[in-house]
Amino acid sequence: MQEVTEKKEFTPNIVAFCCNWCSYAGADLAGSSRLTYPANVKIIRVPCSCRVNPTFVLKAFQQGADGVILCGCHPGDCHYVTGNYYTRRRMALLFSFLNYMGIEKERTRVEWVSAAEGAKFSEVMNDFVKTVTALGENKRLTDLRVKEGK
Amino acid sequence: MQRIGVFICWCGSNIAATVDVKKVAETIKAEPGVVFSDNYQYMCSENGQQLIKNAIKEHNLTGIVVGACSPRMHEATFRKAAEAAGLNPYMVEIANIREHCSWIHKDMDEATEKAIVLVRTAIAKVKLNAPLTAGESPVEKRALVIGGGIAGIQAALDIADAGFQVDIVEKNATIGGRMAQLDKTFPTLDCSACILTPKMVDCAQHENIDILSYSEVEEVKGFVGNFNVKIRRKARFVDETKCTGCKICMEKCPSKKGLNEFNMNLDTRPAIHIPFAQAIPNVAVIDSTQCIKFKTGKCGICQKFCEAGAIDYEQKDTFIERKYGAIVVATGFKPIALDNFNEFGYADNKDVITSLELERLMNAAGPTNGVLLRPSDGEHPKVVTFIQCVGSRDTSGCGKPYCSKICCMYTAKHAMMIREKYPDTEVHVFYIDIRTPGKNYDEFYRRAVEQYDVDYIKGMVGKVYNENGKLMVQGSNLIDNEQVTIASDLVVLATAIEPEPSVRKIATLLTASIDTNNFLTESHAKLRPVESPTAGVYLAGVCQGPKDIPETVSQASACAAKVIGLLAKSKLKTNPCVATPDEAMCNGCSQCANVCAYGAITYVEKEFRLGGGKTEVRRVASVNPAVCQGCGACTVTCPSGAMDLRGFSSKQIMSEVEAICKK
Amino acid sequence: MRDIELKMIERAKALLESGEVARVVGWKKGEFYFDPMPAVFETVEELNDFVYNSFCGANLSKYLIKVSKNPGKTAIFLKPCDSFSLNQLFKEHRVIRENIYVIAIECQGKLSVEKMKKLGVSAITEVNENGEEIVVSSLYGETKFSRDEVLLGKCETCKSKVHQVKDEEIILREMQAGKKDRFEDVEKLEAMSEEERFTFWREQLSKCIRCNACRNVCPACSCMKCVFDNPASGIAAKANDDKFEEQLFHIIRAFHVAGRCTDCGECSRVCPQGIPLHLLNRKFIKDIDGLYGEYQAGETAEGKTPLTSYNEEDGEPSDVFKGEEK
Amino acid sequence: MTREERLENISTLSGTDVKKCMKCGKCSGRCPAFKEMDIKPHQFVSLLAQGKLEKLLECEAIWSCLSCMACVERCPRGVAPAAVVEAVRDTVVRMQGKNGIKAEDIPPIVDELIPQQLLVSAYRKYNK
Amino acid sequence: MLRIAKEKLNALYAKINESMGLFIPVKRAGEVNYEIWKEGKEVSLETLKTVKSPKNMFFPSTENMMKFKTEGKALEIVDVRDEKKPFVLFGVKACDYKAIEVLDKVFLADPVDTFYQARREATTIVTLACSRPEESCFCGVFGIDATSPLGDATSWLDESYLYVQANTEKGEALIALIKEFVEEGGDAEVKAQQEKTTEILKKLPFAQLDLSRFKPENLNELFEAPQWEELSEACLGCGTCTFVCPTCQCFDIRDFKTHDGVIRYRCWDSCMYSDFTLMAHGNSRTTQMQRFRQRFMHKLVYYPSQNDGLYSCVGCGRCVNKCPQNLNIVKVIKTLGGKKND
Repeated sequence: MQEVTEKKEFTPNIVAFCCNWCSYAGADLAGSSRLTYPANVKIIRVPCSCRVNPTFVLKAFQQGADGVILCGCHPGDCHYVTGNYYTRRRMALLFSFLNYMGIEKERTRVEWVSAAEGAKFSEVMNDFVKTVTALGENKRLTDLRVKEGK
Repeated sequence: MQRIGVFICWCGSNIAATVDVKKVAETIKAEPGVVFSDNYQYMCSENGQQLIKNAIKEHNLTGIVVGACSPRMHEATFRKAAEAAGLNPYMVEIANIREHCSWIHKDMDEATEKAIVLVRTAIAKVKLNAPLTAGESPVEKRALVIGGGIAGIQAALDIADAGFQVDIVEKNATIGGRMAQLDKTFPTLDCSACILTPKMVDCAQHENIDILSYSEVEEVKGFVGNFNVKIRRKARFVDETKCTGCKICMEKCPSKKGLNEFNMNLDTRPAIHIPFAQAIPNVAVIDSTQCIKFKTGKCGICQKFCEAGAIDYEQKDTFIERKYGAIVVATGFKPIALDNFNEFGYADNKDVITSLELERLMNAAGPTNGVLLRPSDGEHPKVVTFIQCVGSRDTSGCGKPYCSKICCMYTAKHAMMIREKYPDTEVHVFYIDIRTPGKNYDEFYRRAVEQYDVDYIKGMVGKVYNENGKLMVQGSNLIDNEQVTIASDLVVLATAIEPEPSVRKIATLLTASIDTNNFLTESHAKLRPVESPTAGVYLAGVCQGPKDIPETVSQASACAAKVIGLLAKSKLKTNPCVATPDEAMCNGCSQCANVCAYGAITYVEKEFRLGGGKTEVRRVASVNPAVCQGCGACTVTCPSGAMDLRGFSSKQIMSEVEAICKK
Repeated sequence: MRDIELKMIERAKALLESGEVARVVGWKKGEFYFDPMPAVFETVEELNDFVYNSFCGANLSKYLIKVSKNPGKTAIFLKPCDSFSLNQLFKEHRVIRENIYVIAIECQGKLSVEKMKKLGVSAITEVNENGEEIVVSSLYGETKFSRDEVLLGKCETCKSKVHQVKDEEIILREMQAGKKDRFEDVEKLEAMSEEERFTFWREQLSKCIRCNACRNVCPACSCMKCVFDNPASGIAAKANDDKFEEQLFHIIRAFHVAGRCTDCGECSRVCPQGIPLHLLNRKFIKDIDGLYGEYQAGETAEGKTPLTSYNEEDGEPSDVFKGEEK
Repeated sequence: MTREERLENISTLSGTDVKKCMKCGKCSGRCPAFKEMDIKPHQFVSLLAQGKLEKLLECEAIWSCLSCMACVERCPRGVAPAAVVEAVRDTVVRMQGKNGIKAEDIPPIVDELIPQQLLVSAYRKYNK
Repeated sequence: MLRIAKEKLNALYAKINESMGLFIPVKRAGEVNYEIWKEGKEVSLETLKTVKSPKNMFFPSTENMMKFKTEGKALEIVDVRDEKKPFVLFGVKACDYKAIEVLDKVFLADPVDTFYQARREATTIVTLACSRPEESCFCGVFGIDATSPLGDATSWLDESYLYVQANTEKGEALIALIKEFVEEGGDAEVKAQQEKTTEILKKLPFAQLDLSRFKPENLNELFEAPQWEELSEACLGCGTCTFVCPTCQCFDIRDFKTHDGVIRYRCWDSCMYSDFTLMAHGNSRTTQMQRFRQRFMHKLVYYPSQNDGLYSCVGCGRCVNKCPQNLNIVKVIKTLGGKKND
């Protein structure tokens, strides 16, 4: 019984990498349209989704993030012409690999959100938070030392 | 030791209503490295900026964090303020506590807590910022206008008048665009050609304008101030420099059954033709898919009769490459295809026509010489029914979700013109809503109702069917809660408009973003409505969103002003946030160059000291900072991490990650 | 095998004597029959210690990065699998083709002493090869193995017996590729649940002592300075006792070589703890093949790798999980 | 079931979002049974949107709607007026208790000339 | 001599585990290493060589030393030591036991490494005699008798029994703890095993290695020996030899950033690594040859010259087995050691 209530209280820590031109602007639009999503989503601005190194994703998990989401321009609309095409390959392979290592596939996600898709941004974040919340705390890919409170 | 200053903005109540700004500023004071933290109602205001400037000077700040609106709004503002106070502008970071926090969260505690984390994250980043200096790049004093419609013409004329060279690239054989096809223009009912053609002539005669008709943009390289554009000049099989526009070839051409695109295919034209009387350039073009010479190898009549000797069947597409400092996109629109709307019987009934077809039927230079005759039998229609919103405001997937904006006005115009010219004609208009914002617009529409007795029916048409040669238009009259069926002779569909499809390719070439409806995205919906997010690319006309002629012309002139402002500069500051390799760690493996979309990375052989007096020559990457756009694709490809991105270094991003994850 | 060895020595001699090459990279005798070491031979005399037998499993191509910087041409003996690695090094400009003379050599699959020991043999004093039969003498008696029983793991799934680059060849007998499907083990893991996979890798990686043998032997890991040794990278680490460090190291390493790994299998061969590291790299290879079309790193010395190219029609990252809903 | 629940139920049964309606009337413009209906297709949508349950339940039009789905097909906003009609019909039928026709009752009364579609729609209508 | 029936061993481990920790060879995913015993783990005393040596017990591959806790701008140092728990280290082979002596001379010499010391004092060592040495073993060269190691207690293993004998008070105490499992007997069996093993040890291929030239007075000559270049040619610079070695004792001290401060920890380091003892000016040893030479010179010359001739190699042969490219100390000894090797 107690476990159930504990699970309910769990709020995941979500790191969202957003490209400056589309998704960050999409997040801005979600803001100016007052489309809410949970406060535990925190955005890091990168020039392009292709700037996101797998190391950053792992770093986030190491530091105790429960979910990592990458948002970029829709394929074909990359401000830097081809950046997100590389992102698409890199992250497809990385996420498949993480899952192969036993990391829950729902913890990682890539979404294409244009500057005009504030509503989509908010929907995506709400859905991702919901998914990760259902999954519970990230235990398989975290460095326990970071949380050491001794 | 870092000395960080933190400035929390209230943005009036925009932030302060959901984020306890004072608490944020107070809590942040305890952060290592923070020596100053304050809050203010409007940081972006004169006083707010002064507060920042004073704090930088008084506290010898080495970096500042502004907790405010999106960096897309005011990053530049605060960088300027920092610079004015003697701090490198790149030692500024913005924590977006408005769009990403106060505006989306309702709970004060939650939002405040998040704001603190966002500010901490910005502090973590700014601590690793390095002062950066923008480089400079020259500006090519020439502009490219893509599209020769009224938007392109206006932009080109304005830029050219300011003394800069402009090239207009038009894919059709003449400039003029959609406006050239229109009969009258609302709300003044001026003759469209009468006001457009003089501008076309101005273009042709302007010493600073070069019209590249029948041409398309093939490739765009470079960046603001330094675009390198490859243009395909399609073979028109007529030497543009020789053709005098005498039209003898058109008379003599034996193949006269080509559909006349200019008249919306309502009549025919010869294989060799000049699109319309006032075409600019007034030069013929051969439709090689229709021409007998091209199909059978025999004929050659036009060549025989051309006194100027302008006909050249051997002509091939040629390419020219030119450098431009700025690009204006004005690719315009087309009416949507009506394949999804068989309820209106467009495909089955010749007398169901689109509004643009009606423009040609009403136009003195059109297929009927301006006499309104129905296409099926050439009879004068006695009952004309207009249907509005055909394909507009349609979220079912058949049409377009947006309002096409111009249909209410032109339908009123059409209705009025028919009633004016043929008072014996009965005119009905089915409408959902009438949208007439604009100077003298509603008055115009009311004239149709009040003065010209046009029958406006609120309701939509459910189907149009042919019964004994009559077009039965069945729709609802919502005011009377009736279903009505109007036996009509001509049905005019106010068809939705969409961006000219070629805009997709152009958007890709220019790396300009495009929305789900293929409209080009402007940099900011309100404050930068004519700029594309790609620096140096500007948007005019319907390619950016539905609009009428006055709006298009205003936007085109606004583009011109932006372009002139850009070209007037002798140098541009380049983005200092570019990739830089650490040569000592570079393997020279070429992976980074493989992913660079701009060709900014080359390799050089360099000598390195190994210690003990030994040296080694190694192949290492070298980045051209003027060409690099700072996307960072190369940084991830580099396994040794030798390639990093200034302003968004791996360490900076990782420190942001750490700060966010800290619980 | 001996006949090939003699031919190799003969060619090495000729090349050194004629001055055509300044050095030859091959193997030299160890303390036993089964412990030859990679070696660089610069004189004819040194060739007295030259050896080539079924225990020459080491991939020599990576040595060329360093060795070929010396003046003169370097000759190297390459097994088919090693030739993929060298091609990849050519592609990445780590070795210059003109400086190398490649002698393609026969390989009938290499053997593993570890495997023999795991099968119960210890105190080995001698190994005799009789074609398919391997006779092992030890202080505790004699044991016979079939070649397949004691084949190195990487040779069981040998992907090709075709040399990808060569200037000449010493091949006397027909060679056969591996009998086991390369992706069989990857597929087995894929068929497991997330939980099972996690447990599998946890068990395996918890053995890791972070000796870096896998990295240092890997021809694709040829960075001037590895991110894990570079304090500026933000992920430098030496310790391996925390589970995350092991994961991080192996994930990043696998990602860095993704699309470049030729699947030479050296990582697993050298791991002192017997971790099947090749299954990490092979997952990337399998995914790349499946998502972006068959690709074999090292097949060519030019062109882009799957991660430095793209196709507009590529699938979405979420697509990789489609069709495996459990 | 309370009034609100009933309205909610109709909305759920219809599976359509009446708020999407832009009041163009195309549904009624296309409706072949328009004249037979005391409440027109667009009014079904409008009444449901306004929560006028009684008007919906009292109407006769639910029996004259042909369930031809022309209104659904033509709606530019993806609203399905016929589905609302059907939902109201279901509600009415259910409130009456089970009194619909059974499949086996049909053959004796079937006229060969009755179009198949009518049979199907009749069956939909009367067998809830 | 006491003996314990093999089938009782699991119960015995459980008994020990009630009052102290037990560090013992355990098979995990196909390899045997020392681990903390837990019910259900697969103990493998039969394995001749664990991959890692038992030095982990006293000198763990990673060990937290202290923690800096930050709150805002305040800093606090937190003690995180936890190395005083009593442990039994079970199944240590003669070579590995000798290696502990080598480590003691480093960690227990002034200044004493109190982490090491505390663990060392809290641990009871039970050694296990070898009965099936292999070709890479050469402990005899360093005067070690693999058939009768010391420690707090010594044990022998055959098909049916584990034989035990206490050597110290700690050993006695341990036997008292497990008295319910032991019975008298086994002298003859142990003796027979020892004799048999001794015969095999004599026949081992490396039994006769000559170390005679590895003397402090030959330091310069050995250092300058031209053969190092060839010996190290194939070295990958990995740390396998170091990390499987029972006597290697180098470590690095690093900081790890946590959510509320920094953990300062030490972890094994290897002189084979290019960033070993990295200093502001760079590395003291810039080539792999220098690093390779350092390791073997340390084992065979530097260490003995400071420790009364005690070599810091114990002939366990792990590096012989595990070097990816088959380089090893035996090849060094044979090349540079002395006349007998020629």
